[in-house]
Amino acid sequence: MRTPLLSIGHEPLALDSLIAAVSDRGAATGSDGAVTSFLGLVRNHNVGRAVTHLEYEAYEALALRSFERIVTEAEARWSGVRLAIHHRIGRIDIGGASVAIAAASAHRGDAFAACRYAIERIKQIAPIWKREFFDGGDVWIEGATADPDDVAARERAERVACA
Amino acid sequence: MRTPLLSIGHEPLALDSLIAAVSDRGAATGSDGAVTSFLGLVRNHNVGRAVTHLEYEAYEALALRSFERIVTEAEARWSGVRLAIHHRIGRIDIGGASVAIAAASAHRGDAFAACRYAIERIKQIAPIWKREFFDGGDVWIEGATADPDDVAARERAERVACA
Amino acid sequence: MRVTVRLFARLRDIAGAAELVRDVPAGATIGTVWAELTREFPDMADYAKSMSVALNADYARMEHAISDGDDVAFLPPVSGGEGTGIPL
Amino acid sequence: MRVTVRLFARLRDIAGAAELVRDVPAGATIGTVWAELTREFPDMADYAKSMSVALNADYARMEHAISDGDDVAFLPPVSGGEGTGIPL
Repeated sequence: MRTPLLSIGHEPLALDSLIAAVSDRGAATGSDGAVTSFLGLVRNHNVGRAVTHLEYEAYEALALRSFERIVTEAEARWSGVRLAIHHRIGRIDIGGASVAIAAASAHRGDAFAACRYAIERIKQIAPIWKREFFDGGDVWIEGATADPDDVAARERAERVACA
Repeated sequence: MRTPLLSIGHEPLALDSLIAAVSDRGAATGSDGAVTSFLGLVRNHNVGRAVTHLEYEAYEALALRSFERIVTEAEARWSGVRLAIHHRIGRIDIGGASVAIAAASAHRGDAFAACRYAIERIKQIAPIWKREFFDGGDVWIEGATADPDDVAARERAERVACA
Repeated sequence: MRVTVRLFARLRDIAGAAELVRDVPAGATIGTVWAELTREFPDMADYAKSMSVALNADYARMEHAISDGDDVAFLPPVSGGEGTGIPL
Repeated sequence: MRVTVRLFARLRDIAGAAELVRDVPAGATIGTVWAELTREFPDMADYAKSMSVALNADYARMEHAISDGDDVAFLPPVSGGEGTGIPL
């Protein structure tokens, strides 16, 4: 079964399958010079707290649409780039990967930029939340107000991606 | 057998083993938030030529020392970053990976920057050459004069890594 | 009109439910649903400024009119991506 | 003094050998070895400006003095990394 480019699920992430997914898409075969990837891992500490594990929750249908939007934005910005984004939900222990991204392109600069852009945008607009369990309690981590039409946020992501 | 952080060899590259190698090094376990990676692939065309395959050749002892130097530079620049670099030599067909890099760090910005820096520096100073075989002939691809003490080149790599 | 209300993360915790079914008057907007909710669960009011809303699994605005059978979601600030969400 | 000369890529092609053993006079530098080589293989002279040199598997300069048993390498411009070396 071919790995989907975009997915959300409880299973551990397998970066190899994302890389295969962005590398074997039709006409682009053989023209790619670079594949970059990103794995986001659960860390054992956060703002001074000893973290034991995280639990991720997603509004799955909207999260997949957000990933589609991010891919569309990246393809428009970096021509010929292909992206795969898989996000894990449920309990993830320390060292486990919560998100995996792969980006393929003819040129390495575009592959790096698109990969970085994708993680920045995921953090801005994907309806995914994490609950942090630490020694002594737990807390919902709340970051940005998700607004895909926020132009300033999008420009910030582009700037960080430094294409 | 534990995967070495740095290697040069004829075997196909296995990115998973590089990621495992940077992720499980001692005291850092659990403190990493991000692992980035880069795969350089053999493309089917170059400056208008239809490429059939490449052959890579290395001065292996010096190339490994160059990788060590790149790691030292990156660790000095991005504190706490760990890098793995594997370069393949010999014949590599279209779509095959010639170089694999993995970078682990507490923060994603550092992991992206160190990974990008590593590939830029490899292209500047690693004594590795490629011979391109295309329809109608073959040619040695010659890029930069390798000079690890060239400060301008190093600064260029840092700038591209955009830390 | 009857709508399904979806709640996530701490909003779900406050309501004690991930999904609620509520009746709303004709001409209601997402804002109408929200106003009802905060009367029922006053702790939710803290999120008035920071949350996002979605209508039938697409981001929407509070002013958006809703129809019978719609699916309305209220979303606390998001924190997907890697580990502990440290910026950069 | 006797030194081993290592050649790579097109320099190896020009010489038709990856390794040569050559005798050099006392006080010789890497530059002395290179001058000898280009007399033997004139096509190599094109690389005088663009190549790098290494002494015992470490980058070095042409002025570097060599000792008996040293290993001297001449390196054409490099092109490692990904695929076809397109910048950026």
